[in-house]
This record gives sequence, structure tokens and C-alpha cells, in this order.
Amino acid sequence: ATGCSSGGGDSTDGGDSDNLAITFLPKNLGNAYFDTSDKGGEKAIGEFGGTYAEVGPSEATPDAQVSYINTLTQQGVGAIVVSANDPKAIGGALNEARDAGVKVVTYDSDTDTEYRDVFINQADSAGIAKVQVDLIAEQIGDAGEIAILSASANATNQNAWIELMKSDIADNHPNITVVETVYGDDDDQTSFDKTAALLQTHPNLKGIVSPTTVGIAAAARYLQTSEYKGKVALTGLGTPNQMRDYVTDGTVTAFALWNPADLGYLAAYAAKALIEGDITGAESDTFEAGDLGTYTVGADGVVLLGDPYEFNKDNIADFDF
Amino acid sequence: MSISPGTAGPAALELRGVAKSFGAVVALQDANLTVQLNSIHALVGENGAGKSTLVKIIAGLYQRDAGDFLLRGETVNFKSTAESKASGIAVIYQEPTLFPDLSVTENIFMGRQPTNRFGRIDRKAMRAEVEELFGRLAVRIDPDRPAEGLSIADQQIIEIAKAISLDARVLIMDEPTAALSGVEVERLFAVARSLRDEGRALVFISHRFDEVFALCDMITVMRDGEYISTDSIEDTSVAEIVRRMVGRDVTELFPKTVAPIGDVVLEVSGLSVAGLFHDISFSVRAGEIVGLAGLVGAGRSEVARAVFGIDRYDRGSVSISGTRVPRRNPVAAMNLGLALVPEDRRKQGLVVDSTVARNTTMAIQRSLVQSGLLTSTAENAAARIWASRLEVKTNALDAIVGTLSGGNQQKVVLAKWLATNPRVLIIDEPTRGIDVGTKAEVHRLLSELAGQGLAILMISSELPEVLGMADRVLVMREGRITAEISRADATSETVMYAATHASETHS
Amino acid sequence: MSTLTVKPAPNVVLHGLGVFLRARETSILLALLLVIVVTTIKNPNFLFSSDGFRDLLLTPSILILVAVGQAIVIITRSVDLSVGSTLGLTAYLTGRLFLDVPGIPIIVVFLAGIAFGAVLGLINGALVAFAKVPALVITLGTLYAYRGVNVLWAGSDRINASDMPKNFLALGTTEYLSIPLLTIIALIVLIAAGWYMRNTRGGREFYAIGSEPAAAELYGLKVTKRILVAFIACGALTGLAGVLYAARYGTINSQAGSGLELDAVAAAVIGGVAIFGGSGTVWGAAIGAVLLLTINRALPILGVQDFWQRAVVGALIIGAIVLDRLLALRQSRKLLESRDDSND
Amino acid sequence: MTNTTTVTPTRVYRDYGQPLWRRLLVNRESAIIVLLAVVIVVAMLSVRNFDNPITITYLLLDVAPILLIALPMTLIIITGEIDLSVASVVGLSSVLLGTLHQAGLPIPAAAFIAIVAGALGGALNGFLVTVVGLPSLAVTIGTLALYRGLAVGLLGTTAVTDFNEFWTTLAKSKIPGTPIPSITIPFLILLAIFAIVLHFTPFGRGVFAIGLSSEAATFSGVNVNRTKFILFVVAGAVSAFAGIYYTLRFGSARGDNATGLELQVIAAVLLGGVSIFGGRGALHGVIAGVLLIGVLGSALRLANVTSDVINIITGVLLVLSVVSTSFLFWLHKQRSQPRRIRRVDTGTPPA
Ligand SMILES: Nc1ncnc2c1ncn2[C@@H]1O[C@H](COP(=O)(O)OP(=O)(O)OP(=O)(O)O)[C@@H](O)[C@H]1O
Ligand SMILES: Nc1ncnc2c1ncn2[C@@H]1O[C@H](COP(=O)(O)OP(=O)(O)OP(=O)(O)O)[C@@H](O)[C@H]1O
Ligand SMILES: [Mg+2]
Ligand SMILES: [Mg+2]
Repeated sequence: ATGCSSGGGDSTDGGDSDNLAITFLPKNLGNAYFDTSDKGGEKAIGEFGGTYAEVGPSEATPDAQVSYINTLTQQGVGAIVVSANDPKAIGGALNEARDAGVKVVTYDSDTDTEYRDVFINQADSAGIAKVQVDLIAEQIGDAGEIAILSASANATNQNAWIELMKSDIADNHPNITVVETVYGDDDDQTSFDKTAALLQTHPNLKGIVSPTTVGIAAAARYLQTSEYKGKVALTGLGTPNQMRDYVTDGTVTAFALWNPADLGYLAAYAAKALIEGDITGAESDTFEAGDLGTYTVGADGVVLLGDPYEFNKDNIADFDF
Repeated sequence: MSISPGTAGPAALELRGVAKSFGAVVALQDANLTVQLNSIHALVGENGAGKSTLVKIIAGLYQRDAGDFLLRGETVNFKSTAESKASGIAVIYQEPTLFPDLSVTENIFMGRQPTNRFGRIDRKAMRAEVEELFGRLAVRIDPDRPAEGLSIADQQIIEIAKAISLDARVLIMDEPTAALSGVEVERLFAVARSLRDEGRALVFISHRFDEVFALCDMITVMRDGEYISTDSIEDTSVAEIVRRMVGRDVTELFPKTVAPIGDVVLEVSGLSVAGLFHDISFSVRAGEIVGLAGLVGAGRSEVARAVFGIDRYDRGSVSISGTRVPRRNPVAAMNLGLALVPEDRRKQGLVVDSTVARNTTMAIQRSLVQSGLLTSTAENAAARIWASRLEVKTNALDAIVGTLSGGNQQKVVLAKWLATNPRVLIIDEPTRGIDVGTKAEVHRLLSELAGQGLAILMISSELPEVLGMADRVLVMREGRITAEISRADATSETVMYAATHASETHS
Repeated sequence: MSTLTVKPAPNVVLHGLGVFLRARETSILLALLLVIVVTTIKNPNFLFSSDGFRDLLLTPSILILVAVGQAIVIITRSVDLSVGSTLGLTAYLTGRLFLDVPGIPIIVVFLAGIAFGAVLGLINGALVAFAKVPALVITLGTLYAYRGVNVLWAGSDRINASDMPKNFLALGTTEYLSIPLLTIIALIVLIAAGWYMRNTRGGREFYAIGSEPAAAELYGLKVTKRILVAFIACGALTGLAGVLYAARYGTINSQAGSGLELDAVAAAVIGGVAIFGGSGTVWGAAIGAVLLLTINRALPILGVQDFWQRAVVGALIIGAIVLDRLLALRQSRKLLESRDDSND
Repeated sequence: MTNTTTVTPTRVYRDYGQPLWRRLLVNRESAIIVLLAVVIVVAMLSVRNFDNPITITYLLLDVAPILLIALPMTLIIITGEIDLSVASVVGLSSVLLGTLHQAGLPIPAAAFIAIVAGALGGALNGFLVTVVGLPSLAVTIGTLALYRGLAVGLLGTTAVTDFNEFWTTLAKSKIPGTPIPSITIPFLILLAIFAIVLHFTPFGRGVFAIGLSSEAATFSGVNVNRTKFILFVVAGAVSAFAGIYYTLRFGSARGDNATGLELQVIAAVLLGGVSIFGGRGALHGVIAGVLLIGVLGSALRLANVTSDVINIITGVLLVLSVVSTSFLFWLHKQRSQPRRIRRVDTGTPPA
């Protein structure tokens, strides 16, 4: 670790102490997943005595995020922790922020590497894709038609996972075919209606994978009261609180997720480390992340949180987020 | 309740000293009207005398600024038409006011449809009542058709049926016969008389004195918003009434000067539009004033609109000094020297919410552009010339035209078109709603313009105006030109005959 | 029947025309049937699976309620652009009631939602009727304001299915005789509104006001009151839709129902309600709503990528109003020409 | 005092009924400009970082599309029509720019095609409104869905983001030595054109006349349909230009770009004193209206007020701006015309 006053963040109002004002900018507000992750961030910032804030648009579009990034630049915050709605579109605004001395941490959904200092990866894409493919393969007996219910068509992380899932299936599960990918826009109603459409369009559908928390919950709600309950398998990425009912009543057997609170927590500590100059985002920099221990920055400034966790009937009662 | 008209006792309706202004326009100054039960009371006066305004005050549509309004001896202050209706007053307005999307039957019963126990409209009962009503009035209109597309005359008939079906104690009819033919008028009169004999009070407004004298018991004359006189119909004469209405000798109003008549300028031939008018052909020469007479709804304004290019036409042609005027292109018509002063001044002639300067220069804007820009300075300069030439009464050129008096508004319209230096002027109802003094001024102006070689086509529903001004009179009825009468032969009788009876000679 | 004076000739023509006009709703219905038939041929599950049949009825139910309200407002020559925000607020209110008043009876929640919607409608109506300003501007303003209040109230909170009682959520999917409850509610409302608009004085006055406001004033119709009633009805129906939205979707955030205003106006317009008032029926609006959402579901099955759905909807709206206009032009030309016939 | 024994032979016509200062100051436009100034001063004094020059940069970058589209929208609303499809045209032009660029076209060529497409979109609106004779409200609700659907349909799942650095930088660049973004230059040029056309040409006079009375305008030789058609085409083209700016500024061509922008534009135009009934309005008021909403948004965001309070304020301002006009009119009427009915004792009419 290097000295703590060498950081570039001598903002107008920071004086000589480091500016630990850290603002979370999720894809959109009113999203349970980000509510949880940002609470994790708040907890971390509370621990090290910074200033926590959360701002964000009501709809998950990159142009709306740009306005917020601009405002944060004007305010001269210490760091922005952002989940990108587009890998490129918000890049310019982020670079302007960095030019003004603001540190940029991406979490959950990354931008291109040149626009941020570090990316906190919830789980590496291959791992996320693999756990979902394994779950669905197990639930449908490794054969049959499946469909994917994703978030918005431009979501960086979802698209990456879907590509990896498809190649994993092609390589390792020859009897499974992905018949369609639909987009619920991380909107409950749209996801719900899209699930209904999927089931009708593909009468032989055996399973649905929804790599987004909004999508899987909406799909489960549809399945729960439909004739397909128990016949069409559903898995993907969800939060235990949203999925608890469906797992208990058998609509869903198992799903996966990392702990979003930990993700936010780690992102906040990474931001602190950047502000204080402990890390610059270069490979093999290391920093302390409170309860989570020590983390090392990997290639391209990526910090990996860990492997995703599998939730099922037996363990879901142990979680509350 | 006494049976003979004009007996003492509270009048059915009494207005005293009523005044009403619209901004700067004084519509009523000191209006009086006393109508007894059991009588038909005529209300006459020139255009703009304030008759319709008085009617609207009685109907509760306008609130009076001053004066007393008594119904059966008690003061009333209607805030809405619903209140007057509830007090037993039915009104036929001068302009038909129907709901175009609804059926004829619904129009007649709107707001008071017969209903059954559950509040459901009893369509059968409604239908039966309409048939009974139409039978009584001998109306031949499909009760189920929408009101949209009905002719003015049919609309008026529906208004009459509506008012009669109200079973009101007081029935007010504002020019109900203006669009009707002789048979329909007779039928209306029969119904009116029977209503009177049932003990009701009726007010009848009309510009046709034969009708007034045939139908009414009493007659009240108004002039310029003021009460002039009330007489029993037997005690007076047409000549006397006209003298009171106008306030001076009638012939003075039309200082017609004979101008030398030149070549044909406007030539219209075979103009037709399905449903509106057919095979209209006529010509107007330089220096000539051609009058176009006929009943309201004869289609005269439609012809003018088609000639000027506002509306399309199916067949025929229009040319000015031999050059064809393209269809549906008012700008081309203007460029060829055609000008149209339309009949509805407030809707068509003027942008009433705009200024005097803008309105005056509206048709000549293009010529006011200097180095690409049109400035208020240029507009004001041009407007000033024309305002003073026509002696428009306004204090500033940025006054909103809608605030001027009717006569001055008409002068602004005239100014707008004279500014284009036209060769043909079509002027539709040149003096409608204009006060007596201005009227004479407009007539003098028209004569003067004709004297300078302008060809003028004057559409007018006022017979004296046509007779006084025109060198030649064309008469239209039901969309056809039924007569062409020279100045020498033109009398009220010849023109009215052509306007009302020509269809018999046709078929 | 010696008093029968109606001329037979134009009557036949006009009667035929009348039937043709009434077919305005019929033609939309035919279009709907066509969509269903074609899609079902392509994929029988669209209609013949129990979910398929259920969704056919269930999906449009909420929009039907809003479209009926919107149709009433449009018929009176106004428009309510705030319905999406109103629905969002009432849906959120529904969730909050369950959260904040444990054990609250479901019927009370329904009444509260309807009443709240009615109040929001009243605000619109009062501004339009008393200030005599165009509904378009007012409801554009309240679209923003109501949504803002919703976001201020909800923040980034989200109401989840688990926050609401099971038996309430069940209302969103329950069926009687394989007809979903939501559809039954929508149908009852539709029948009631359709009956009212056609058969009562009040209903006809809506048409009269929309057809010619100046004439309505001359008639002494209570224009102000009617406009208020139209907006309150629209608000109340949207409020009911908001409660049902909560039951059906289970998750409510501050953005629930955004963009619904255009769908509702589109449904009415497709269903033959003239945008400047005076004509059209709530039936048409309801069929328009069903057509709109059924096409949305049918397109993917017909092999059209769902990205193109909105384009199809747009084309549909334009097609509907152009057709309407052509029919109206034809009618007025016929009426004009019939005058020539009767004159000669 | 009065020794002016006036024997004016002819009437004197003043150009204006009221002195210059009154005409300049007592109107809606001035009210909104004053309000804007007040908001700016208050924000300067009470919001931290608001006085930073970068505020102007971001503010203008943010409101540029609204400013641009507000120009033709003002003219359209003054004629009494409305165009709800502008934001969808923004989205469509964004997608066209993206796909064409991806297909190898240089940005200027792609932008040209996008603008032509926008003009064509406007032409369809204009055709349906003027030739077919449909109400613009219904037409543009339809094309709002249609153009957005085409945009989303064309690009599908993807966003085009690989634009040449030069163009994306240009879109965000500032006029050297100032905090003013370069986009202001084309905007000012367009503003000048629109202001001259609206306020200093026969065409502009026609626009106002149509809004006040389209019938009277027709009778005075204004080509109502042609005027409206031109305005819709221009609105399409300018919206497409705004779409190109939008795309390059955010470096991302997406089908859902600028969703809902139409309502913001209309709200700003109406706030700026343009009457929804048509016939009334001026561009300086509209510019002030756009900036007012922009400044409020910027200041509130800086003060960490949730963005959605801005919605409430926009909505309430909009309602107030129209209701206040009616209210003032009503007040004026109440004062100038006492309700009570004066009794006039004229002799009863002779019987
Ligand atoms: N709503 C109004 N606003 C302004 N001025 C009006 C209004 N209504 C009537 N006037 C004016 O009041 C005067 C009287 O009009 P009114 O319609 O009562 O005349 P009238 O006697 O019925 O004439 P006519 O025989 O032509 O029907 C006219 O100068 C007219 O222009
Ligand atoms: N609003 C309308 N709806 C239906 N028909 C109309 C309407 N206005 C006019 N008409 C019809 O058009 C024809 C011509 O009417 P118009 O009033 O222009 O005739 P006019 O001879 O100019 O009468 P006026 O003396 O009123 O100027 C008539 O048959 C009339 O019934
Ligand atoms: Mg009159
Ligand atoms: Mg006429």
C-alpha cells in the first residue's frame, strides 16, 4: 500500500483530507437488487466514515445516467460507483469525471476498461453462465427446449452471460436447444407478459433461464398460477426474498446469485482505496475490504467478488436480502 | 288570464331599460319589450339593432348589464339557459344549434328524453313523439339520420320542432322563417296561431313584413339597441314601421351613382358542386354592380367561395378578363385581381384576435417585404394609409380588431381588400350588422369604387340594398340562378317571386 | 299510421348507412377475430391451451378499464393524459394499504383505490371545467405531477408480491367457469358504462357536449358538471385498474403504468372514438384495447420479432383513423347528394 | 390647462396603444424570463457548485435537444396543431445514424440520410393532417408509436456505440475559451432563422393567423395546408438533427433514445407562453421556458433533490401557467364589470 495523500482527488472542497464522498449510481432506482447492493455499500462507507449517497434514474437508460454522472462531477464527489446501462455510452461522461479527479468504480455491469478505474465483478461471467446452465440442465434432465428471459436488449452483463451460456450448451449439452431469447426490460409487467408469450409460442418448452432478478421473479409469478407450474422449469439469478414463496411451493427448484450486499460493500471499499491512493486499478494492487478480507486487482482492473451461490428449498431460509 | 291580447294584468314577459355591451360594442342600450299572454309579438329592427342579443338575454345565455326583466310580474335573473327553460321559455335561435353527431330525434329531446323506471331512455316513446310532432308540422326528415349535413332550412325546422315540443309558456323565434319556403312558413304560422290560442305568448322576429303583418298582434321596433315603439299591428303600417326602424328616409341610404360600364371582367360559366349549386353562369363588367339576391341558404355564399377558390367545384370555369382562375387557389385568384369580402366577418373576414394593422395588411404582406424582412413599421405605414382612407375609428393600429364596432370591422375588411388594388370585388352581405350611418358610408364607397371601374358582385339578403345599389340583379333559389333582372325591372315583387317561386317554373 | 311522414327513399339509404356506420365497431371486431384465427392456425396454443385462452382474456382486462374511462372523456371532447400516472399512484396506494394497515379487508382497498382515482380525476376535471383550459395541457401537467408525487412517495421502494395477501393476489388470476375474474370485472364495467352511455340522459349529454359544446351551452346542459363527471369516472375506473394491476402483477414500483396514457388513447382511437368528441362507443374502445394487446401477443407467434410491435401498433392507429375519416367523408358526400335527389 | 382646441381634420392613428415599456414588460414572455432570472439567482446563492462554469456546459448539453425541437414545435403549436412524434423521430434518426454508420457510411452521409428520413416522417404527419384532414393529435399519437417501433425494430437488441471519436468529441466540445458547448452554434443559427421566419416574414404572419382563425387565414390568401405541411416537415428534420446530436453526445445509437422527450418539449413550449389554442407565442418565451425547466432540474440535482421533484415542478408550473391566465382574465372581468344589475328607471314603454 502507498501513502494516503498522493491521490489525484484534491477536489475544490476537500481540503487536504481525502474526499470520501462516495455516490452509488445503479442502473435504475426502485430495483430490489440494487437496493440490496447499495445498502452493502452504505454499510461499508459507514464503517470507514465516508459520505454515502445514492442517485439514479427511474428508467434504466444510459442517457439518463449521463446526467447524473455530470452532476456528480460538478459536485466534485470523491468516487462514483456505477452499474453501466451501456458499456460505451456513459464512457465520455465518466472520463470527464475522472479528469475532474473523481474516481470511478463500476460494479454489476461494466463499461469498457478505459472509462473506469476498477470493476467489481460479482462473479466471473463464465462462472455465472455455467451455474445457470448446470441448474437448468439438471432440472430438465439435460434435454429439451429452453428459452431465455433477459433484461434489456443492451444490458452488457446479461448479453455476455447469454453468449457464454449458449456456447456452454452447444459444447456440453447437445440435447438442449435455446429456442428464443426475449427481453423483459427489467420491467415486471413486461417480463410477466413475455413469459406468457414464451409459453404459448413454444408448446414444448421445458425450461426458462432468466439471468436477471426482475425477470425470474415475474416469470415465477406467472408460472405459479399457470398450467405449466411444475412442468416448465425456471432458474436464473434471483434474490432470496423475492423467490422465497416460489421455492417453497415448488414453482422453482433452485436458482443462483452472489450476495449483492457483498458486491456493494466491496465496491465501496474499492472506491475508498482508490480515493486514498492505495490502489490505482493496476493489476495485482491489493486492498482491504473490511469484513470481506483482502482483495487483489486482476487483469484489466477487475476485482472478482467470488463464486455465485446456489439457493434452494434447504438453504433459502438462511438469507434475508 | 284574459283572452284578448293587450289586456292589463302581469305581462307574460317584460323587459325594461335593458342594456348589454360586449367590450366596446354596445349591443343594447335601453331595450324594452312587453309581451302579453295570448298574443304573438313581432320584434323588428335593422341588422344589428340588438334583437338577437335581447333574445339571448331572455334565454339566460347572456346576463344583462342593466335594466329589469320580469316574468309573469316577477323579477328574474337567469344564470343559464337551463333556468329559463325551466321557467317555461323556449327559444329558437337565429343560428341553428344542433349536435351534428346525434340523430334528429336525439337533438329534439336532448336533456329531457322520456325515460322509464330505471332511467333508461324510452326510445320507442321518443320516436312516437317525434312522429306525432313531425306529423303536426308535416316535416319530412328522417328522424334517425344524424343532424350532420342537414340543410339550413331543415336545421331550422328541427329547431322549430324542438321548441314547440317543449310545451313552453313563452316561445321566442329569432328569424325562424329566414330559410323556409312558403308552404313551410304557412305550416309554422298555423302552429304558432294554435299555440297562441292555447294561451301562450310568442315573440316573432323577422325581416319580412308581409309575414309580420300576417301573423302578429303587436309590434315592437328597435333601433341601434334602443327601444323605439310598440303598437298594435292594426294601428300601424309597413311604411311607418320602416321609417321608425331606419330613422330617416330610406332612399337616402343608397346614393347610387351611375358609372360608365366597361368590358366583362369576371366570367363564371357552368359552375356546379353536387348538393350545393348547379350550372351557375354569369358575368360582371367593369364599373358594374351586380346584385345576387335570394333567400338565406340559396347557395350564394357557396358560389362566391368557389369562385374565389376557397372550395372545390365539380364542373365549370371562372375567368378574369379572359384568364382562367385556377381551382382551389385563393392566392392565384388574388393575384389575378379578385377580392372577396366574405359574409361572416368575425369568422372569415377578419382574424378578430389580431390587430388592425395586421388585418389591414394581411393580403398585401408580400409587397411590404423589404430586403427579405416584413417589419411592423412597414405594416403600420401601409395600414395607416388605408385606415385613414376608410376612416376606420380606432385610436391605435395595434388595437385588437375584435374590439372595434361592427361597422369599423367591416371597414377593415374592405381596407384589406382594397389595398390589393383588385379588379373584381365580391362582397357578401356588405352591411350585415352595420349601423345605419356606416351602412350609407359603405354604400357610398361601393358606388365610388364602381365609378372607378371596379367590377362588383354584391350578395345581399336585404332587398332594399339590392334594389338600391345594383345595376343588374341575379336571383338564386336552391342552388340555381332563377332570374336575371335589370335595374329598371327590379322591384321587391319580381325579385321575391324569383327567389321563392322559381322552382315551379323549372320543373 | 297516417301520420307517418318519413319519406321512404332516403330512409332506406340512410338506414343502410346507419348500419354501415354501426359496423365501425364490427370492423374492429372482425380485425380482432382475424388476428386470433390466423395466430391460432399458426399455433393452436394461442387459443386452445388453457393458459392461452386465459391470457387472451386476462391481458387486456386492465387496459379495457382505462380505455373505457378514456373513451368517456374523449367523447366529451377532452382527453386525460394522466391515466398512466393515476394508475401508478393507485397501484402503489394499494400496496401501501396492505403494508401499513395489516389485515385491511380487500373490499376496503378496492374502494380506497377507486376513491383515490376519482379524486385525481376530480382534480383534472375541476381544472379543465372551471379554468376552461384545454384538457391536453392540464392532464399533461398532472401526468408529470402525479408521477412525481408517486416517486416522492415511493422513493426507490418496491412493493413485492410477498407484501400483499395471497387471496388478494389470487384475484389477479382466479377464474370462474374458465373466465378470469379480472375479465369479468372489466366486462361488468364495460356493460354498465356502455348501457349508461347509450341509454341514459346523462350518457347522451356526454355525446352532445362533445359533438357541439356551444350548442350544449345553449341547450342549458350542465356542461361543467358533465365534464367533471367524465373525468371523475375516468379517474375512478383507472383507480380500479390500479388496484387490479397490483393484484395481477404483484410488484409495484414508482413507474407502474407509465406510458399507459398513449395505449389508452390509442385503444379509444382504434375503436372508433373520434378524438374531437361526439362519436364512438366505449365498446369500440374496449375492442380497441383487446386488439392492441392481442396483436402484441400474436406478433411473436406470427414470426414478427417483438421489436416491431410498436411499429405495427402505430400503423394500426393510423389505419384506423384514416379509415374513419374516409367513412365520414363518404357519408357526408352521400348526405349532400341525397339533398340533390330530394330537391328535384 | 387644455388650450388644445382640437380641430383635427383627419383621425390620427398611433402605432401602439400602450407605451413601449409596457408592451415589452407586461406579457407572458417577460414573466417567464423574470422567473428564470430569479431561479438562477436563487440557485447561485443557495446551491453549492451551481456557479461553476461547468454547470452551463452540462446544462446546455442536456437541454440542447429540447431547445432544438422546441423551435419548430413552437410554430406548429402556434398554428393550433401539435406534433407528438418528435421524440420518436429522434430515436429513429439515432438508429438510422447508427446502422448506416455501422454499414460503413461516414457520419456526414449517414446524418444526411437520417435528416432526410426525419423530414419524410414529418411529411407523413403533414400529409395525414393537411391532405387527409385528420386531427394532428391523433395522427401523431399514431406516428409516435410507428416511428419508435421502426427505430426499436431496426436496431433490435443492439446499440451502436462505435462512433468515430472525432464526432463524439465534437458533439460534446465547447466553443474554445468558453464553457459554452459548440452545439449552441447550430442552435443559434436555427434560432435566428426561426425567429426571422416567425416574426418577420409573411409566412410567420400566416402561422399566427392560422392559429387565431384558420378560416379567416384561408379567406385572406394564406395557404393553410401548405404552411402546416412545411412545418411538420421541418419539425421532422430538426428532430432528426437533434437525434444525431443526441446519438453522438451519448455515443450510443439506441431505439429507445429520448423516449418521452416530446412531452418535455411541449411542456417547455407551453410554459414559454405559447397558447395551446394557437395564435399566441414568441420564441424568446419558449427559450426561457426550456431553460427554466433545465435550470430547475440542474439546480435540484446539484442540491441532491430527487430528480422526480422536477417532474412535480414541471407539471405544476405547466398547470399554473395555463390556469393563471384564465384566473387573471376572470379577475379582470370581475373587477371591470360589477355583477350586480343596475336598475334603470326609464318610463314604461308606451302601450
Ligand atoms: N358576442 C358578441 N360579441 C360582440 N359583439 C356582439 C356579440 N353579439 C352581438 N354583438 C353585436 O351586438 C350588436 C347587436 O347584434 P344582434 O345580433 O343582437 O343584432 P340583431 O338585431 O339580431 O341583427 P340581425 O337582424 O342581423 O340578426 C351587433 O353590433 C353585433 O355585432
Ligand atoms: N353548416 C352547414 N351545414 C350544412 N349545410 C349548410 C351549412 N351551411 C350552409 N349549408 C347549406 O349550403 C347551402 C348554401 O348556404 P348559404 O347559407 O351559404 O347560402 P346563402 O345564399 O349564401 O345564404 P346567406 O344569406 O345565409 O348567405 C344551403 O343549401 C345551406 O343549407
Ligand atoms: Mg339577430
Ligand atoms: Mg351567404
